[in-house]
Amino acid sequence: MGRVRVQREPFDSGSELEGFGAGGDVGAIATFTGIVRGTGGMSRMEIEHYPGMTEAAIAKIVAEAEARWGLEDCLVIHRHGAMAPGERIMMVATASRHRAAAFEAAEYLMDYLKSRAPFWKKEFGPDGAAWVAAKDEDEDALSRW
Amino acid sequence: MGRVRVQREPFDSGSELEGFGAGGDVGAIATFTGIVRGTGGMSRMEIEHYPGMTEAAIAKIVAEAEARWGLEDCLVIHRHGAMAPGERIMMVATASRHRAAAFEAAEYLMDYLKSRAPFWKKEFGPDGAAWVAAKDEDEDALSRW
Amino acid sequence: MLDVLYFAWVRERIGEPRERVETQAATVAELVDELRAREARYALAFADLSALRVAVDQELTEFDAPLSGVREVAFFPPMTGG
Amino acid sequence: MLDVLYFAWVRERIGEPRERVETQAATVAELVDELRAREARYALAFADLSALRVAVDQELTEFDAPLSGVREVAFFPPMTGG
Repeated sequence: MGRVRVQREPFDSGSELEGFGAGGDVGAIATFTGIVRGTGGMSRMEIEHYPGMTEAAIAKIVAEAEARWGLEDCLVIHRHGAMAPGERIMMVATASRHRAAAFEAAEYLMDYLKSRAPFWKKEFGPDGAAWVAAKDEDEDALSRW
Repeated sequence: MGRVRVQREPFDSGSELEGFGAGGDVGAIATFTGIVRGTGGMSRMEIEHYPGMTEAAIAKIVAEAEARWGLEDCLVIHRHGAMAPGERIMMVATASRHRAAAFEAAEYLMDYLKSRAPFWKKEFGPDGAAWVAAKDEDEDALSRW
Repeated sequence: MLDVLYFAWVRERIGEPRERVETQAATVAELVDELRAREARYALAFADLSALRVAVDQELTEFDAPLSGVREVAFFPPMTGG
Repeated sequence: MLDVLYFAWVRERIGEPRERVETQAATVAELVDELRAREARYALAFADLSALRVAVDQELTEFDAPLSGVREVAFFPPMTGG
């Protein structure tokens, strides 16, 4: 049911959400959009991923969220490749009957995408390039689910 | 800083979010959209509000969220008047550096808008019209903040 | 003189959205007692204060709030926004 | 024969994104030992297993996972999506 897209191209949150949740018994839509920050003079970010596994890993996370919160609709878009500060990296959207389920499912998707979907971020700044280190708090965030 | 709009007219979530958070140090945007459900054959909803107090009450809630989570941007749109199932009732959007703040601030806004902004919903269905009763769980939700 | 406003089913029970009220009431609770004594529709609307909320000059408050200097009092059921 | 894939800084240390590996290793850990013994760049990439994650046939797993029937093994640092 949920839609998953892994792509190099930029996307537009507004047009992606046209018709989202339509036809379901939807009272609540939550979305989250991740954006490249220009912190510390970072000039660009590159995201590497694991073609094949990426789509399957996200689909599994989506299926778990749909089952657990009885979602009426679900969307995940995640980019890879090069992007500049201000560009959208990814988005999730969840549609459900009530607001608590929509919010919780969106947070669950984000927590699992952070630590369980095979993406790796590399930042390019004035001091050169560096792989973004995974944060303990991101791994810890999974324990709440 | 945050924008508050109380209006009778429908709105489009996508175009409302154009430029949202631009110029700030934004890594995360969370949104929530509330939609009229057609449960139980409900044919329309009417929302009454308290002109003057409504805008002030929402602005106060927004100011509290901005201060508490250091938001980079914040938007609340809430409609009043008549609307049909499937129409958007309201939306909130929050922009911040990190995802936890964006999600928490959006949930805070929703919890307070539910119980502290002067709106009253009336549903019109096959058995006539009825004012929507406030739920204990909505009042209880405030205690987590 | 006070502007007294009613919303949602309070408005429907009283039959009008607002009125000017001449009162010496010192608190919201005293104003409610005066209104209740007027007519059955007021007594009905104010039958159960635990089902009502009150705003004084557009700020939510409690029924023991003082009315000195106040211009506007509004009565309504618990809010159902969002 | 296995396809072995490397991502992010593991790929950079080893110097290629994938290779075919002839091995009799029974587990991922045994495969890692064989690779470490090859050349310094492998020893460097696999110096600290706690900093690595492994997927077998595109499913996250542990280093004691068996390799029987497996076609593809991937090594990479903790993921940083979202």
